[in-house]
Amino acid sequence: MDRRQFLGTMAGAAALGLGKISFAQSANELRLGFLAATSGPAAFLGASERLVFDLMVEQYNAAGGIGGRKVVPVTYDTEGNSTVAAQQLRRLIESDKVDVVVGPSTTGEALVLRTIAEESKIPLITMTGTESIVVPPTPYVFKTAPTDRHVSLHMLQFAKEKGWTNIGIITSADGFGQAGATYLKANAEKLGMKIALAEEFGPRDTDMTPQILRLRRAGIQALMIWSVNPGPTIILRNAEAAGFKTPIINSFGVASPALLEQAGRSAENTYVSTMRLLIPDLLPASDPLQPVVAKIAKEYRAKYNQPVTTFVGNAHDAVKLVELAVKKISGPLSRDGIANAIKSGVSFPGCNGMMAYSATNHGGQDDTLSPVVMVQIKNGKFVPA
Amino acid sequence: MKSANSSLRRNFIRLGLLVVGIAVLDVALTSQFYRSTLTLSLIFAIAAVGLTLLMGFAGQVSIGQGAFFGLGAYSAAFAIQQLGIPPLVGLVVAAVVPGFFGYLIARPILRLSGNNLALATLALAAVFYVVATQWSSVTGGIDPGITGLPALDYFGLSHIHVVLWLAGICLVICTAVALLLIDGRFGRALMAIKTSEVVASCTGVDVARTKAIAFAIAAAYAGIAGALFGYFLRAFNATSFNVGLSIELLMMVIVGSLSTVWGAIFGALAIMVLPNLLEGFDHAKLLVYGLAMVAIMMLAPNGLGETLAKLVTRRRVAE
Amino acid sequence: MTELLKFQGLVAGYGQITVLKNLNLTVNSGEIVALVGANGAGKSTLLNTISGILPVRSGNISFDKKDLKGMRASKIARLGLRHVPEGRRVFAELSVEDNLRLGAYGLGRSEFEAGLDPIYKMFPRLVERRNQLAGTMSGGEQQMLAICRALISKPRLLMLDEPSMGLAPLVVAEIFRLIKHMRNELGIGILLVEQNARAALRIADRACVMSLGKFELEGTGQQLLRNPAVAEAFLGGNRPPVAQAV
Amino acid sequence: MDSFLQNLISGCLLGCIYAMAALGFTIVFNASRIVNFANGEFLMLGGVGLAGVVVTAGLPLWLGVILAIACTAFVGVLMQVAFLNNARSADELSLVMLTIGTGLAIRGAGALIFGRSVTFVPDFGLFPMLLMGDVYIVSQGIWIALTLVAVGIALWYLFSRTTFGKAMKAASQEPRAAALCGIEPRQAAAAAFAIAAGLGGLAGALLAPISAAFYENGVFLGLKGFAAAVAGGMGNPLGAVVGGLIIGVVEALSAGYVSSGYKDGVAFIILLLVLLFRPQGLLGGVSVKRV
Repeated sequence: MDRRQFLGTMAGAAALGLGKISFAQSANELRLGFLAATSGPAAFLGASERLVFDLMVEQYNAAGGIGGRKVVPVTYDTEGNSTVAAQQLRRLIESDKVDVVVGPSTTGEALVLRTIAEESKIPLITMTGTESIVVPPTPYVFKTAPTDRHVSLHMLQFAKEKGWTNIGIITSADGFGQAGATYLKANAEKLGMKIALAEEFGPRDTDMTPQILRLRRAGIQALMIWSVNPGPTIILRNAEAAGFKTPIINSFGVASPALLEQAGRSAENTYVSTMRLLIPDLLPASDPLQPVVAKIAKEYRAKYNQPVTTFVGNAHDAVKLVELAVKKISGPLSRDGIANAIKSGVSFPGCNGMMAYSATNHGGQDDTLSPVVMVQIKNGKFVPA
Repeated sequence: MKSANSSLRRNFIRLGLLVVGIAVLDVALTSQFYRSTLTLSLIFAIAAVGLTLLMGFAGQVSIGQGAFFGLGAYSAAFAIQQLGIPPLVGLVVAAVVPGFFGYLIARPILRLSGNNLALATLALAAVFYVVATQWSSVTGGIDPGITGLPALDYFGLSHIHVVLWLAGICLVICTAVALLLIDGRFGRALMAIKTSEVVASCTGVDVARTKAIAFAIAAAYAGIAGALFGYFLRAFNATSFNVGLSIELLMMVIVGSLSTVWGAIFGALAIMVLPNLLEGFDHAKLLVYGLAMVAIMMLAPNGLGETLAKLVTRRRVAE
Repeated sequence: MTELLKFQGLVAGYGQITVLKNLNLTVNSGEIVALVGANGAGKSTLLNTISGILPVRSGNISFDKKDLKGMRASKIARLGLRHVPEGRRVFAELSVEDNLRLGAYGLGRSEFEAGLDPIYKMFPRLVERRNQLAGTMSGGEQQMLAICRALISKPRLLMLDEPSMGLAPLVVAEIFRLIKHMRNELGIGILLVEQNARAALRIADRACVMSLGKFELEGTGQQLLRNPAVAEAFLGGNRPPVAQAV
Repeated sequence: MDSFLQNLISGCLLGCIYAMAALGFTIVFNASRIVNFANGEFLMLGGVGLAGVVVTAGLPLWLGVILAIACTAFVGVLMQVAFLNNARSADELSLVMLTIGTGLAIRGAGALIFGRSVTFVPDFGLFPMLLMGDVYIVSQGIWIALTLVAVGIALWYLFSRTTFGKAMKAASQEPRAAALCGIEPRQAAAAAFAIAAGLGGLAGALLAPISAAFYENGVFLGLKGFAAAVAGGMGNPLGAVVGGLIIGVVEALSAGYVSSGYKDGVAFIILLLVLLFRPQGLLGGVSVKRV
């Protein structure tokens, strides 16, 4: 009976493998895969990225597709788990036969997916900030988000201009926070600044008062927070309660209108280093990215009736990159074709900076324009700092 | 004794069928996605077989196998990247290190039983996770974790084929060892302990030592599985080894069947395939997955594998 | 004397094993019916089936004209049919008085207090120990407590499973005195399962000998005491008197 | 010294929450001998439920708290009546897996109904923030501490002064004998689940203003509550409170003086040490063995 059970199982598994629906590949369509964590701890990234992805696909198809090619989206949830992400990427490549994949949005997943993308030779446009994904560049992997290096440098330079050179940092004990801590420390050294105290906290901690008290004793001139919510909000509240008066600079991890709502009064006068999408209406007309940012923010709000998050830009720029690459191809689409089109040079103003992809630059940002801006919270609103 | 031998023979025939099954599937599966699902199933099955030995035969619960799984993954990666040891030898390292730690920990921890043992092993998994996220000089923490493990493209075969076969071979060897152990003196000692530790010690079984060895074997199996997991993905980080992994391994064993090693293999396959079947539920996936677990535990408390097997037998008898 | 418990064609068991095979019996108020038989004859199974712990497979069973089939144990207990299980099963981590309080569970506070007095009068030792944890008492005291726990609810029928097991002879005598008292003074019907067959048959009005799930012999206690087959099987019939004395 | 005091206070507040989670474990364990792995999800449900009612639906806070407690209590009873009661096997392990599965389902349902975002709920207010030099206690902290005291007294009263509370204890010690006394063990277990879940809902609601409500919070709160319950002595309500406070304080102190990164491991190291050297828990007496 065990044998029966066993053979039955095997037959079932085989049926799963053989019985899959085979898609009729049409020359006139772009099969566009999308992977992001729409559940799990990274859902705060994936959820809004998924929304803007859906929005843009809808727009393309309403306008007759990209270069006459209908866009067929295939999306999966990675749960923020790199094993699941790996499985879903293989499924996109093999079962869904997509031409190009946008995603994922966390570094841990991206590092795993990079090896699979290279093995399977499929262009993968990640929405993560870790530079090591594209440095050194590998043939099929690209990214759109500002790097942790960009953002940490921006935060530190801002502090330096203000004359704050003795810095304290507090980061979460998760992937995002750990990467931030590494870059803040490295860049502070380059800028000749001093990290007097580096604190950590668990991503689900409820009280960071002990850390705040130690930071206060350390006599720092500015505190930098590198984490995603709820941690930073709790820190702001704890800091306010403990009478912590030192200036606080948050990273782009909290760059969302929700911060104003949740941290309330305790966020007053603090700074946030953010992509431009946080303040689409306050950007000066002279900012070369203003039109792009204002447009997508308007459309997103109109469709979903909710404020736009900065992470929307990561997905927007990734889809935009796909659009421009595909438009460069006149003949039939191929995975190699798309990757080569990107590498042969694609430039456009994105939400995250002047994007300029080339054979050597798979990260997009062109260093002439900072992908991030500094905002301050005044009277419960974000204003340019 | 004769019946024991014939059951051993039957089990080895099944083992042969397992090899044939893997070979057939390797050819039949045209999609890398299904092939990788199969590979992961085989990998997790190794850990599950070890856990069955510990739980089903020695009667000792563990919700901490994820720790040994992770320990195996890290020690293999360390051996390859820092010591320059070839991956195949790395597998041995991945068995020995967790096995050794398992043996050390087993002595004090296995004095506990029932709920307390379950909780102590759970605590072990939780502590391991914290260490894995924090000791970044060795583990790389959560970001970036371990990256850049070599592609195993031996004999002109692609990485995914090689890992599939490596996992298959390891599973067959580990299962064979488990079957031989169960069939021999050691297995009888385990079952005596499961029935009654007092009686076992009266019949001359060194209870503490036997339990510790069973724990060490389960840890070594989990370690091998962890190493293969790392080889397969070529990059991994601490989040893969959270408490959820330990619970998932436990589920595999219980969903399969506690009373045979075949149940563990079935359970690993079921738990790996189930989430893929639920893809259509989108946001309700977690809810449906939880309810499926509840239904299995309510209707088939001895394991889905065992219950299905019984249904088949009953129908065959009825025929 | 009114008819309390009655079952006909009773069949029950565990899982796929049928233990009780077609049993018929009636127990009236104010009488003691003893069940004797070897280990594994199904005596405890019968009590468990009557009190609702085990389900009835087939047959009729009623208490005070109410159908018990499919009724939950807790509900049967509240009808006034109490079962003192084998091994006493007092609530070890509760005090003596709390054990008695739970015996009167579902009754009003005043009824509990009214029931407490006669019991404390009967067993002054329980008064001394009212705040002691039940688990710390001696076996005999626990048995008394277990019986009192049932008695306080003023049951009409009491089922006792091996009340004398493991107890010293003096304590056993006290328990048998209590059983007689309950019949004679309180008019309670008693279904008694005992290994100590001789003592049980002596006080029983009627008795059944149970073997392999069936009633082999039925009669008055005295009839069975004199029956040579019973003596042979359960009373150590032909053994020398010395052995009997021990 | 001030910072030591502040760490101590922060640890105590955290400990109060752990204690409430631990009490849930203990109550269920006392009534049914089940280690309920879904207990943490009750806290999660209380938090996201309150957030849903107050922030999303805009109902008043007091009503939100009552609804959060009532809903989680209902979920708890449902879990007992629909799942645990009907399990075919009373085997410890399969019941544990059953509670794990239920926990996953509750988490999934929570995400489905209340969404996947992190939501802060306004403070309960009423109390001012206490400031003594550099040491302070936030207003929500006073709520949490007072609630734990009130809950503690209520539970003590229930289990040692009321017949129903004693019946619940009896039903877990000797389910059959309890049934033979007219106590319905299933009712006792359902009541225990209602109390434990309601308590979890309350704790989750109290926590929502300071740590935000999120559908994945249950796992971590459950594990910490677990550690507290076992460290204090499984089945002993006072032990649950003491265990919770100890773990909270040690965590806060180790975050303050050692490393905040390793802090999460502390609870489990305490748990391991207690299990190895005092398996009955810190306050667990030697249990009365049946003769």
